Amino acid sequence: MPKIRKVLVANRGEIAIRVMRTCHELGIGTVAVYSEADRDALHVRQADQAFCVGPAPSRESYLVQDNIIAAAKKAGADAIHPGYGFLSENPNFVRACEKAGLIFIGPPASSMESMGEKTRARAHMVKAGVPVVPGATEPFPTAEAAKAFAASVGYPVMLKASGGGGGKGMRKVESAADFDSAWRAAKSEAMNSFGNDAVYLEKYLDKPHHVEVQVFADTHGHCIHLNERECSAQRRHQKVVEETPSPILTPQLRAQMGEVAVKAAQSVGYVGAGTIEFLVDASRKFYFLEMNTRLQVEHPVTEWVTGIDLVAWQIHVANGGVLPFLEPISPRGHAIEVRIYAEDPRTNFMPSPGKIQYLRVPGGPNVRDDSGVYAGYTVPNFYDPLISKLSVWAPTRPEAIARMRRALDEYVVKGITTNIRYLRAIMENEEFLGGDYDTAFLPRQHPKLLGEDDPALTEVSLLAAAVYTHQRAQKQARSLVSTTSSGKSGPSAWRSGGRFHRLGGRS
Amino acid sequence: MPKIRKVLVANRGEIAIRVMRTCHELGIGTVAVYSEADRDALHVRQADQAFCVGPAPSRESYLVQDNIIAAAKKAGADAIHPGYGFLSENPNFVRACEKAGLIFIGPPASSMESMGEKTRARAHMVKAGVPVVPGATEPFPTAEAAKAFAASVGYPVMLKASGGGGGKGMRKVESAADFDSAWRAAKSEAMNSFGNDAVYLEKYLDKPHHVEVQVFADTHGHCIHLNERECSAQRRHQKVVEETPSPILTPQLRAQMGEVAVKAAQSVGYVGAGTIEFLVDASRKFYFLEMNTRLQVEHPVTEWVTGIDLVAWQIHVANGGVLPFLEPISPRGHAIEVRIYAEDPRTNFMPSPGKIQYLRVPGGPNVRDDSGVYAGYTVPNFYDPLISKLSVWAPTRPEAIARMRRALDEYVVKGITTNIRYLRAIMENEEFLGGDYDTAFLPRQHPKLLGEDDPALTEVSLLAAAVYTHQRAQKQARSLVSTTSSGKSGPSAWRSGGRFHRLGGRS
Amino acid sequence: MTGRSTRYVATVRGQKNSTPHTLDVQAHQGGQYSVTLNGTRHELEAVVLPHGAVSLLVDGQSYGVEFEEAGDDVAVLVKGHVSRIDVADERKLRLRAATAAFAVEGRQVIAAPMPGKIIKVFVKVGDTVTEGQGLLVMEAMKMENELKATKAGKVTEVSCAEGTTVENNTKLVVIE
Amino acid sequence: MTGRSTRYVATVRGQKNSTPHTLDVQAHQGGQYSVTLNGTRHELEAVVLPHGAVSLLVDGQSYGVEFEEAGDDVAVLVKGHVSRIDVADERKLRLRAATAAFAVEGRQVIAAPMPGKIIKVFVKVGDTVTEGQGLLVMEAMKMENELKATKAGKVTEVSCAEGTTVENNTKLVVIE
Repeated sequence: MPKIRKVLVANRGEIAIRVMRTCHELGIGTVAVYSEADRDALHVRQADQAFCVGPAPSRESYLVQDNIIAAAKKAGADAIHPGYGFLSENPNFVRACEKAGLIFIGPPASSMESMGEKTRARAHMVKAGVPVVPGATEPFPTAEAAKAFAASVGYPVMLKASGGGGGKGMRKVESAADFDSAWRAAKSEAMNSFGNDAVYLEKYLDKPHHVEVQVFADTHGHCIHLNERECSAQRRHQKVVEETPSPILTPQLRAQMGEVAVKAAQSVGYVGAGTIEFLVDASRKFYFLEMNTRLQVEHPVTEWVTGIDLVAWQIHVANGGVLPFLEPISPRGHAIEVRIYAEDPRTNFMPSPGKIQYLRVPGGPNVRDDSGVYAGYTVPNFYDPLISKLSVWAPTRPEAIARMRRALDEYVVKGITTNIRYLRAIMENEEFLGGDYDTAFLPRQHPKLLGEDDPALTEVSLLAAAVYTHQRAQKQARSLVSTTSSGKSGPSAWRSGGRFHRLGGRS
Repeated sequence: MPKIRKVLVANRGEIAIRVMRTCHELGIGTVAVYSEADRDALHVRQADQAFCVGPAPSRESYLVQDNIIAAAKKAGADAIHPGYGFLSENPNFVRACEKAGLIFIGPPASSMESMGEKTRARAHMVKAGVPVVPGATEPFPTAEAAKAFAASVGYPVMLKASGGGGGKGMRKVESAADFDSAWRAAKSEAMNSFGNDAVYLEKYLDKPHHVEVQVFADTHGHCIHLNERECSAQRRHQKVVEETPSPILTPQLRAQMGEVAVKAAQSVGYVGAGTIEFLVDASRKFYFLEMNTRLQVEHPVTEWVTGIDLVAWQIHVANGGVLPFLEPISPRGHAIEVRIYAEDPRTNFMPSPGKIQYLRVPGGPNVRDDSGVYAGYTVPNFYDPLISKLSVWAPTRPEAIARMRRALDEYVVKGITTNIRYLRAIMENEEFLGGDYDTAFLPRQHPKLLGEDDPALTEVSLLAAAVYTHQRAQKQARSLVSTTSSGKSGPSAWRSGGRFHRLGGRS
Repeated sequence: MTGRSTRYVATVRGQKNSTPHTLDVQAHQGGQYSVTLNGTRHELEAVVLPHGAVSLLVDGQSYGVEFEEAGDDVAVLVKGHVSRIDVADERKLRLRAATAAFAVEGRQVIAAPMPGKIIKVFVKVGDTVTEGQGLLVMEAMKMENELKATKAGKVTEVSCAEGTTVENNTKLVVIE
Repeated sequence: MTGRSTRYVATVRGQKNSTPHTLDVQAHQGGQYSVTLNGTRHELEAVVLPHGAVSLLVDGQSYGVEFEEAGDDVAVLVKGHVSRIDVADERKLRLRAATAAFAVEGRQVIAAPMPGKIIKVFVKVGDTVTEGQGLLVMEAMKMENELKATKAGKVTEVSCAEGTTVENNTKLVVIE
């Protein structure tokens, strides 16, 4: 078996850095690729080598297979790690790597194809005896056909992009009246995101939880699961908070879902790290949703409770190694991850690219920061607004929540608006604390999560504003009196520090 | 039992922040004290309340018991956590807290007294049947008496301050010729550090390892040990790297030492977190060295492998709680800590206070940073040069070392000189990798640890210097030609960034 | 301790109950102040940190505070809590009283909240819109974002076209 | 790609083998350079980061580099490796050749490497010292630090007294 000595990471941001960290620890060389907008990005400096693969838009750089493969050949890399997103679930890219003599760190093209398109994946799962959500298995040619089918399974229904993931091209439809606009929006988003506007639909379940199971398979026929992640805290089908263990799973249910997940992976000849996503409804029935045939954004929580470095396992399996453990591992303690986005929850989560003036990440016991940014970095406008994943571990869920609150309180990002305060509010929300929060939790609690005024802090703000105004007035008076006395400034050189944006909403 | 609701932390720097982090997670209010030099220190902002306790020198602020207690009363604190150093091992302070109706988070004054003075501690241990290093048990009145005794046990010998710890007032003496100057130095350092110049001496052991055992006792008569820490990587008796498990301990030896450590703690009626330090010689005999009656600097490695928050346990025990576990806990995986100091290894570890221009701490899986500084902070001249403790966890020792290397490579501190590169060299040193490094390891390997020139990097430096010079010359030429054309600067605005100090040694 | 004190009248913007508060500020040495708010005296100490934030002690309570000037107001950020406060001294209050008669209701300008691409424009000049109605869709950072009318009115200006890229703060739509 | 190139001669200080290296630098657009070192041509790309460091790509190899001007030399920090390099262009080399005759051996000035307190002074004016001999003890950050002579010679100046506090870079002892 060829030993992997140098890995090109076909990605950017935090996940590129995450993969390079493990390579670095394993003594494997790293190659970064970057778009013209990313020359000063952190992953370029983290790598041993770096090559430009095109202009800022992903379609002209990170998605151009030929450029990525040319960079790998030029650098002398023997393997490519795709991260998540971009080319990570593209079977043509897997084949292109193989043709170029490069190891693709991920599953074979064939399992990707079986699981890549949702309708095909559903059909596979039905055949393998895995429970699926009631709905159509084929994309609908026309809005009318889809609408008729929706009426037959009953509203609410979910529209989903056949070629997609990550919440893009998904729409919940409450009633026939909303169907047409939702259909149009889903198709257009699907086309923009995946270059494929095929959309199918499913019945919407009652208070569904999004619970996914991490699976891992090697090339020797072994496949195990590494427990679940609860990912029901979603906004527009974009995960915001993930935790493990799921607060709603019994050991029996965990074992059952794990077994089904392994069966699902094996049925498509899976190899490497994969995730089987399920919906678990109010009666704790679970249904196959989709399989992500790559490393998941939220993999750190699994790493916390198992002690496993999932990227190291990916490389080990790609090298032809046997899985280090062949039995399921009991989770140890509890882990939570939150996604810190450059976005403003008060203005409908509007992205807020810009320059990070100051950054201080939390530290201390059992806090992990996976970020792709640094102080002074300008978050560009072209890519995902995820700037950091913050995760914590503690022996129990309440302790983990308390730790996450503490860590969020320590996190300082100046210059751009982030969702840190919103995440902090989630960690205090009664429904979240209770543990039984379904996928509608975030939209339902939205007004509460934006936070309320605290009279004690308002008083402090009044005092601070008065002193600030007073100091400013004094300074102006002084500078009017003696503009010539240089060198000696006042006792405390006040200045309006870095900007904090969108203070009072739009005006 | 009174419930602790608000804790004053009678300390500064990383340990004050460490303690406050746990208080924050437990919902306990925090009160900082600070000297006039520390108004802008991080621990002042980390706390809910903060009070000034005097001028910059510790003797006039952090060591003034009345000021600390007055601040606690003013703030309405019900307990005081002393951290390490300062008042943490002062039984008079414990009594003063009790008198003021404040809970001291630590052992009772009586156990502190039994263990506080080294000669008394030795006598106690001999009585309790704990093995001790051959030597005198009383301070010597004169240099002559001490010298005579040294001759009787045979050189080399160790001089030690009776009232001290942390390597201050300790001197190894190789032969009679060096005795007088070492004696003077030890006494003067002891007086400066502890206000007590009593010095005793012990036989110096063959290739001794410094291995210490963490013990924990509650007020209900329970006492357990939480395994050992290997702390042999020392410089002037100041620990630099700590790890657990110790690479030289067998499970049998671990169990034996743990048992003896518990016996030692129980013999003095100990309560709370304490550490029994042992020397383990080449034949793997172990000898009691001293007991530290407080939280240890290097406690994070124990937290990594046990999952326990030791500060939370301290507060729990101070609240009268029963130890959460009553059986020894098997260590899980391997943890290493390094101490990042503001000092220059190339100039005999000269401290380097100054302003931190830029700071980026490492992240990713299983890396923990406990620092007391922030970007823009000026490290003052008055206190210990420890700016951060970096620790990592991994399933095995080689993986932990690889992870520490990676984390140190990511650590960026600009503006002041640190020992990061020196620590990095330790992580590559053959003797350290072998695991059997004794307390003379760092002095012995010193020249190697300063690092050698790398021809490949020299070539990069040459290329970089040429481009830098070229660019500078072009800029000068441009500014000579047109000083009036403002606004439009060159394509790449080069500038000599933050300073990096002491580049070529002194000149 | 007995220096001259200055009186300010401060109003918190956007609150249901926006009674003006009276504050008397007395400056001492070294960034220390005594401030009386609604009859209660507080001791403050303010230190500017290297990154521009202010470490503020209020009667021993420790806060990290940031300030931003927002027109005539001061915006204050403390523990993630943002208040926009109008602070006026007596001269300013008198000036205001004199010019109050000239105050007019402002028009609503929808500006680009970030750089991005205009995907869709739903309105044209002359349209009547209701509060919350979608005006246009922008794409930035791979997300589509709908900009909505924050009050009802008539569209008097549309200064962007579908498919074009706009900078931060570019005026897009005006409603009156 | 065919712009004019400039020749430099660079010497690494403090190395056993300090042969001068010849470098030909050719600047292109956008921070890109071709540099020929000892006959091998390298493609470089340099980008200045917000905190002053330079992200340098050398034939696709990625390095974070920092520069500091140290007298006539340039000090370069790359991956924790510090080199002090003398880079001269042809004009500078000619100037040097002309003035080489006037070069003298410098005296040794021991300056305070940090602010601190002088605890002990071991030497006085007129003393002869050997390389590595202790000159004085300073205390800073709770540690006592001995400053030593970096070459043999005679003490010509002692400008500090025991018990006094000195600032960073204060001249303490001069040896000639």
